[in-house]
Amino acid sequence: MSTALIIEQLLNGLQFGVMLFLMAAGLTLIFGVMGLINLAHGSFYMIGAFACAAVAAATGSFWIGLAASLAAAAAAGTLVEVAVIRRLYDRDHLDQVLATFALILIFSEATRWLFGSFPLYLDIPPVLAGAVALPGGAHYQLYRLAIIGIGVLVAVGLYYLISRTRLGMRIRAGESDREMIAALGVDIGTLYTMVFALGAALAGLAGALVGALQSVQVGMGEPVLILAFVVIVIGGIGSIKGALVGAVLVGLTDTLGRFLLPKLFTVFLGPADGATTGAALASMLIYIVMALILAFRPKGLFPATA
Amino acid sequence: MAEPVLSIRDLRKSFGALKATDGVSLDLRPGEIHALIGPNGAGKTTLIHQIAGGITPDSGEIIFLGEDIGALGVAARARRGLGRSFQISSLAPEFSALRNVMLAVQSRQGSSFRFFRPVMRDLSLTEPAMAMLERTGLASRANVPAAELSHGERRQLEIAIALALGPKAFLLDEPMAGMGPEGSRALTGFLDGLRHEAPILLVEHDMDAVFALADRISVLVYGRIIATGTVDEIRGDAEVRRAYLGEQP
Amino acid sequence: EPVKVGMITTLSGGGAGLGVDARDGFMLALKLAGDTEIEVVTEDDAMKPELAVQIADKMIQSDQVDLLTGIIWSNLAMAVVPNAVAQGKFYLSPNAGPSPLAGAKCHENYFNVAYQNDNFHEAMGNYAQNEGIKKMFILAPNYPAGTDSLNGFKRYYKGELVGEVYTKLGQTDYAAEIAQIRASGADSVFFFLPGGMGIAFVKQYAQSGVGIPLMGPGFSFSQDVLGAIGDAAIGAKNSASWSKDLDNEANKTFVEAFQKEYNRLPSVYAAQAYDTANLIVSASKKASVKDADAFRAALKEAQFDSVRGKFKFNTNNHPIQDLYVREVVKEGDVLTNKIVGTAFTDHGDAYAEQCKM
Amino acid sequence: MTLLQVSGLESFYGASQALFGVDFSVGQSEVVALMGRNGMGKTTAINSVLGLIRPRGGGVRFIGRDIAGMQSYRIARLGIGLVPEGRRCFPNLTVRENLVAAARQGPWTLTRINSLFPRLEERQDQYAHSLSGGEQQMLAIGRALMTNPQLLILDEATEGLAPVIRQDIWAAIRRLKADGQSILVVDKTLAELLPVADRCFVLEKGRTVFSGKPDELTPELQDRYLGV
Amino acid sequence: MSRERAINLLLAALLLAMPLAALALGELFYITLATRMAILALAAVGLNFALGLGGLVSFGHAAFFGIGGYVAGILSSHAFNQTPMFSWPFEFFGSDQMPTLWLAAMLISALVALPIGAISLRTAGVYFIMITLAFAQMIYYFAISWPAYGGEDGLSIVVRNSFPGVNTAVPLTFFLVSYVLLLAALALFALVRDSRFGAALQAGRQNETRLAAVGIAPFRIRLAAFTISAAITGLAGALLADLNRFVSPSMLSWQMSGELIVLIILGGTGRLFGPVAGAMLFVLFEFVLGGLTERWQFFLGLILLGVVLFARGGLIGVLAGKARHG
Ligand SMILES: Nc1ncnc2c1ncn2[C@@H]1O[C@H](COP(=O)(O)OP(=O)(O)OP(=O)(O)O)[C@@H](O)[C@H]1O
Ligand SMILES: Nc1ncnc2c1ncn2[C@@H]1O[C@H](COP(=O)(O)OP(=O)(O)OP(=O)(O)O)[C@@H](O)[C@H]1O
Ligand SMILES: [Mg+2]
Ligand SMILES: [Mg+2]
Repeated sequence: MSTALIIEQLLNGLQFGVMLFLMAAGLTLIFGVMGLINLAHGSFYMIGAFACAAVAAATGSFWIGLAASLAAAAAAGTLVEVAVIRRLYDRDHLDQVLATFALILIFSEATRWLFGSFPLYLDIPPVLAGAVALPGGAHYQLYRLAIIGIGVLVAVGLYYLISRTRLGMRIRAGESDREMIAALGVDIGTLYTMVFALGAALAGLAGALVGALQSVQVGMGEPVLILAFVVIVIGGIGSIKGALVGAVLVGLTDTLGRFLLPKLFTVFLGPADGATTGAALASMLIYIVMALILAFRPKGLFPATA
Repeated sequence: MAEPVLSIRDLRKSFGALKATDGVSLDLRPGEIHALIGPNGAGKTTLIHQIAGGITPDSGEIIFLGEDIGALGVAARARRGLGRSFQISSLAPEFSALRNVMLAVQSRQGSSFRFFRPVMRDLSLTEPAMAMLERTGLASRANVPAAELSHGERRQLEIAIALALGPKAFLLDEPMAGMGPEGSRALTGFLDGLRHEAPILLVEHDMDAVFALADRISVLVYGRIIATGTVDEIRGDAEVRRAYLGEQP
Repeated sequence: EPVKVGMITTLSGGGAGLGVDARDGFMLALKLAGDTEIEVVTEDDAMKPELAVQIADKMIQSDQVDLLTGIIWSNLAMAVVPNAVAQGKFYLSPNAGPSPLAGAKCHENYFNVAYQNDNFHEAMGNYAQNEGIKKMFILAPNYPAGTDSLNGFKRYYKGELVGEVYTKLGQTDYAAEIAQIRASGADSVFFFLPGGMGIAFVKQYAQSGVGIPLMGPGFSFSQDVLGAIGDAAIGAKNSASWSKDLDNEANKTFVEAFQKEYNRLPSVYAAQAYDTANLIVSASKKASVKDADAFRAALKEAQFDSVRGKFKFNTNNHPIQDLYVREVVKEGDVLTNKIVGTAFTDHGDAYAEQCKM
Repeated sequence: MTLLQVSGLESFYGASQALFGVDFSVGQSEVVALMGRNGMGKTTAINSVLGLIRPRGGGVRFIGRDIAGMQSYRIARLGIGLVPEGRRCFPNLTVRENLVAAARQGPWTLTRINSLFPRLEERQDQYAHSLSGGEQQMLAIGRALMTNPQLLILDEATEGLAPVIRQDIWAAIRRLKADGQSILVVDKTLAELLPVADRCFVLEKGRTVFSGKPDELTPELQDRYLGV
Repeated sequence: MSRERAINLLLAALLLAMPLAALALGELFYITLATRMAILALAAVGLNFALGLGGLVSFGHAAFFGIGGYVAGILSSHAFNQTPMFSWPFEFFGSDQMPTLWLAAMLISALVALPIGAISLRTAGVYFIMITLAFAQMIYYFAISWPAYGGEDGLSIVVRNSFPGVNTAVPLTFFLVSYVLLLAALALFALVRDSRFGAALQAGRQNETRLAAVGIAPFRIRLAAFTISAAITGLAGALLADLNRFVSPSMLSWQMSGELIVLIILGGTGRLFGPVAGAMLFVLFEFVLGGLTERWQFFLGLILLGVVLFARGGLIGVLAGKARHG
C-alpha cells in the first residue's frame, strides 16, 4: 500500500463526505432547521438530476441544465409546501411522514411517466473534465474538487443564513413556536414556503451535480435520503457545522472502511472470504458509527441547543 | 432540635462562567416551611432541580432522611419521598386532571409493571386521586385534559400531583404563580396545614404568602445564601430589601 | 387451446427499464406470432419479493393463470418460483437464473429460457483466460449474485487476481475502488454491477482517466443502460447469449420489429423475453397446457426459432447455448454492441449435476 | 379615540365554547385591566383578538379596522404587541435573537430594553430555554416591546418576577402610560393593577360582567367576581 | 358503546367476513389477501406498543419483523432438511411446529430488542428514529451478505409449518390462526393501554419530566414496551414467512420499517385498531390499484396523500372523531 494511495483514499473520503453534505444540505434546512420530517427530500434530488439531464441534453449545456435543476426543484418544493406541508404544521409530526412517503411514490412515478423507464445521460461539463496533479504523485479530478468547493460554499452560506441573519432567527423561532412568531408579526407561512423551496432547490442542485457522477434514474433519491438523515443526525439536528462534520466523518469512515476492512480480513480469512467479510462489515460501518455516536452523545456531535 | 429531613451541604453548580449555585448549605426541619427567596436568576430553581435530581451538582452533598441521595436519579428520589412542583407547569397534556394525579398515586403504591388491571376501574387509584383534586379545588375539572385547563388550573394541578405522592418533603417552586387572589389565599391556608404532613421548601415571589407562611426564610442572591432568619429578621434586613424586596409598604 | 400467462415484472422504480423491455419483447413475440389464444395479465412487482409473492398467489388463485413468467431479479425469482411450481404451475424465466433453482432446488415445471446466473460471468472468465490476460482486478457487490458472479468468473479465469473487491449493494460512489484499481497494476478489470451501480461505476471510471480496459457481463453494457453511460462505454468488452447483430433470420425479424414497434433498440432482456414467448407459443401448439405432462414435454423440446440461433434445454431445464463476447461501439449516434468473438459454444451450467429430476 | 373595540366576542375550543359574549375596549393612551378568576376566559379573549384563536362570533376592531378572522401576523403588524401567558420565549434562540427576531422600527431598541432589564444583557448569548423563569418573563416583555406596538397586551406579565423587578415593571407601565402607550393588562395582583388602570373589565364564565372605573369595583364586587 | 368501539368491531368482522365470503365464492386468493392483512396488522400492532403508546417512533422495526421471519425460516429449513443447526450442547434439528417457531421468534426478537432498546432509549425524538434505523440497517446488511441462509436471495420454506390439530396448508385455517393471534395481540394491547404500565408509558410519551418527577423511571418502562413490541412484530414476521413460504432481507429493509409506520398513521395513530384499519386499507389499495394500472404507485401516493390531508387522525380518526382521553 503506497502512501499515494492512502492520501488519495483520504481525499476520496473527504470528497465523499463533502458530497454527502451537499446531498444533505437541503435536508439540513428543511429537517434540521425547520423541523419538518421530509421523506420526499430524495425526490427533489431526483427532480434536480432529471431536469439537469433533460435540459442539458436538449441545449447541450450542462450549466443551463444546472439552472433548470434549481428552478425545477424549487418549483416542486413550493408546490409541495403550499399544497401539502402547510396543512400539516399543526398536526402530529407523524402525519408529515405519511404525507411525504406518499409524495415519494407520486414523484417517482410521475418522473417515470415523463422521462420513461430508462436511466438518462448526464455527464460532467467539459471544462471540469480532467484531473489536477497533487503532491506525492496523486491526482485528483477537477470535477470532484469543484464539488468539494461548492459543498463548502453551501455550508458557509447556510451557516451564515441560519445563524447570522434575522431570517435565520425567524425560521428557528418558527420551528419552536409558529403561533408565537406569527403573533409577533412575522409572516411565517410565506417565509416557510420560501425556505422550503430553497431547501428543495439545494437538493435539486445536489442531484444535478452528483447526478453527473452517477446514474440518473428513478429511485436515485432513496439511498441519498437515508444517508442525508444519517449525516444530519450524527452532526446534531439544526447545526450546519455538525452536518458538515458529520458528513465528512461518514465519508471518511465509509471510504476507509471499504478500503481497509477487506484488506484486514484477508489476512485472517484469505482473499475471497476476507473480501466478503470485510465488505459486509464495511457496509454496516456507517451505521455502527452512528449508533456509537448517538449512544454516547444522544443529541449528536454538535447539539444545536444545549 | 429534631434532625433535619433534608440537608444540603456546600452545593456548587456552574454553567460555564456562571456560578448558579455557589456553596449553598441549607436545612429543612420537620414541620417547617422554609422559604427560599431571591432575585430572578439567583439560582432557586437550579437548586430545586439539584435536590430533585434533574441537574447533577458539581460538588456538595444532599442528605435526605439521613441518606446521601446524590447518586440517585429523579425517579428514585421521588420514590424516596421528595415531592416537587414545577415553576413552569409540567403535566401530561392528554391525560385528564384525574389521570395526572393517578399517576402519582400509582407511583406511590409501588411498581408500575402491572399490565392487566384497568386503572380507571381501580378504586385504589381513582379514590385517592379524586380526594387530592377535591383538596386543591379542582374536583369539578377532574375529567378535563390538562391541555385544556386554564393556566391557573394547571398550577393547582401541579400541587395536587405533588400532594398525591404523599412525600416526606415538598419542594414547591412558585406554587402561587398564576393563581388569582382567591386561589392564592386558598393555597396559603392549604400549605399552612400541609406543613404538618411534611416540611416544605418553598420558592416563592409572592411575599404576602411567604411572610404569612414561612417559619424561616433564606435569601439566595447570585447563587449564595446571604441571609437566613425569621420573617421579621429578613424583613428588616437592609441588604435583602435592596437586593430583593424593594420598597415594601 | 388457450393459455393464460401471468407476467410479474418490474415496471416501477429504478429497475423498471428491464421489466419494460422484457414485457415489450414478450408482447412483441405474441403479436408477431399472431397468436390470439395466449392471454397475458401483467403486474408490477416494484422489485419487492413480498409483493411478487402476493401477485403470484393472486394470478394463480384468482386469475387462474396456467403459467408464470416475467421476473427480472434473482431474489424475486427465489421467492416466487418454488411457490408457483409447488402449486402445479409452470414458470418460465425470461431473465433471472439463481443457482439453487438450477441445482438442488430445480423443478420439472421450472424452465429457464435466459441463462443460469453464472453463465455470462463464466464466459467473460473464459474470454480473459483465452486472451491471456495476466492480471485481473475483479469487482462485484457483496450479495449472492455478486459472489456467484466472481466465482463464475474465477471458474474459468486462472490468471493472477491483483484485486478482488466486494462493494456495498446500492453503492453510488466508486472513487475508493477506482483508486485501488489504479494502484493495482491490473491489465484488465472485470466488474459486475447491475443497474444504476454499473452506470455510476463506468461513468466515474471513465472520468477518472484510469484507462485500464473494462470488461463485464452483458448486463452492464446492455442497450437499456448504454444511453445513460454514454461514450464512456465505448470499447468495453462484455458477454451475452445474444446480440443485436447476431446473424439469423429470427433475430433480424425481432430487431427490426422491435425498433419499429417501440422506437428503440432491444436489449438482451427483450430478446430473452421474446424467446420465452415464442417458446410458449411453440409448446401451446403441440399440447394443451391443461395436460401438464404433454405441455412440459413440448416445452422441453424447445422447438421455436430462437433469436439466439440454436437453443436447447439441459437436463435441469436451463439453456445450453453459445455465449458471445461483444464490444460497445457507436453506430451513428447510438451506442450498441457488436459481437467480436465467441466465448463458449453449447455451454451449460455448473449446477446441472446437482439437479435430481 | 378607541383603539381596540371588542364586542360580543364568542370563541370555541373545538366544540366547547369558552367565550359567550365578551365586550371590552381600549382607548388611545389608556391602560385597561381585564380581570376574572382562573379559567374565566381572559387569555382566550386576548388570543381571539390576536387571531391565535379564530373568533366565531362578535366583532374585533383595531384602529378602525375589522380584524376578526385576519391572520395573526397581519394583526400584529397593525401594531399589537403580545406578552403571552406562560412566556413562550423561543427556547432555541439566544436572548438577543429572541429580542431582534421580530423587532420593528420605533423608540424601543435593544439598548433601551437592556437598560430596562440589565439581567437580560448579562445573559444575552444564552439560549432562552435555560433562562430562569423570571428572566424568561423579562425576555417576553422585552420581545413584545421590541415590536414597538401601538397596543401592548400583557397577559400575566409579572408572574414569577421578584418584587423589585415587579415594581420596576409597574413603574415602566406607568411611564409608558405617561408616554401615551395603550396597554391591556391581565394580572392577578390587584393592589398594583388597580392604581394604574383607567378602566376595568371583569369576565366571568366567558362573559363580561362588569366594566367601569377601578374605584367602581367595590370590595363587594371584588369579592363576588375575583374572590378577594 | 362508543363510536370507535363500534368501528373496531366492524373492522374485525369485515376482516373475518372477507375470507369466509371468498370461500363461499370460490375465490381462494382473497383468503390469502385477508391473511396478509391480518399479519401486517399484527406486525403494526406490535409496533404500536412502542409508537402509539410510548411515542417511540422506531424506524427499525423491520429488524424484528425480519428476525421473526428468519427464525421461522431457519428453524424449519433445518427441520425439513434434517440437518442439525448446532450440535453442542445437544443436537438441534430446528422445528416445523408453529407454536415452537412463534415462541422462538418472539423470544429472539425480544432478546435482540433488549440491547438495541437499551442503547437507543438513551436518545429521544428524531435521534431515536435514526438510531433504531441504524441498528436495523446493520442487521439488513448482515443478512444480505451472509451466505448461509441465502443472503439477499432469501430462504424458502418448502412446506408450510404445522400447528397441532389443524391443517395449516388449508388457506382458511391459516387465516384463522393468524386472525386469532391478531385478536389476541389487540386484546393484550387494550389491556396494557389501560393498565398502570400503560398509563406510565403514555405519560412518558406526553411528558417525560413529569413521569420521572412522580417517581417512575421512564427508561425501564420504555425498554419493556420496546421489547414487547419487538416480540409481537417478530411473531408477525414468523407468520408472514409461513404465508409467503419465503423470507428475505427485504423484510428487514428500511422501506419495510417505513411501511409499518405508515400503516399505523394511515389507520390512526394511537388507536387500538389503527394498525388493523391501516393494514387492511394499504393491502387493499396495493392489490386493487396494482391490478388496475401499471402506474399504481402514483395513484397509491395520491390516495395516501388524500388521507393525510383530509382525514385527520387517519381512517379511524375520520370515522370515530377525536380520540377521547381517559
Ligand atoms: N443550562 C444553563 N446554562 C446556562 N445558564 C443557566 C442554565 N440553567 C440556568 N442558568 C442560569 O442560571 C441562573 C439561575 O437560574 P434559576 O432558574 O435557578 O433562577 P431562579 O432563581 O429560579 O430565578 P427565577 O426566580 O427567575 O425563576 C440564571 O441566570 C439562568 O439563566
Ligand atoms: N386549549 C384549550 N382547549 C380547550 N379548552 C381550553 C383551552 N384553553 C383554555 N380552555 C378553557 O377555556 C376556558 C377559559 O380559559 P382561559 O385560559 O381563557 O382562562 P383565563 O381567564 O386566562 O384563566 P387563568 O387566569 O387561569 O389564566 C377555561 O375553562 C379553560 O379550561
Ligand atoms: Mg425559578
Ligand atoms: Mg390566562
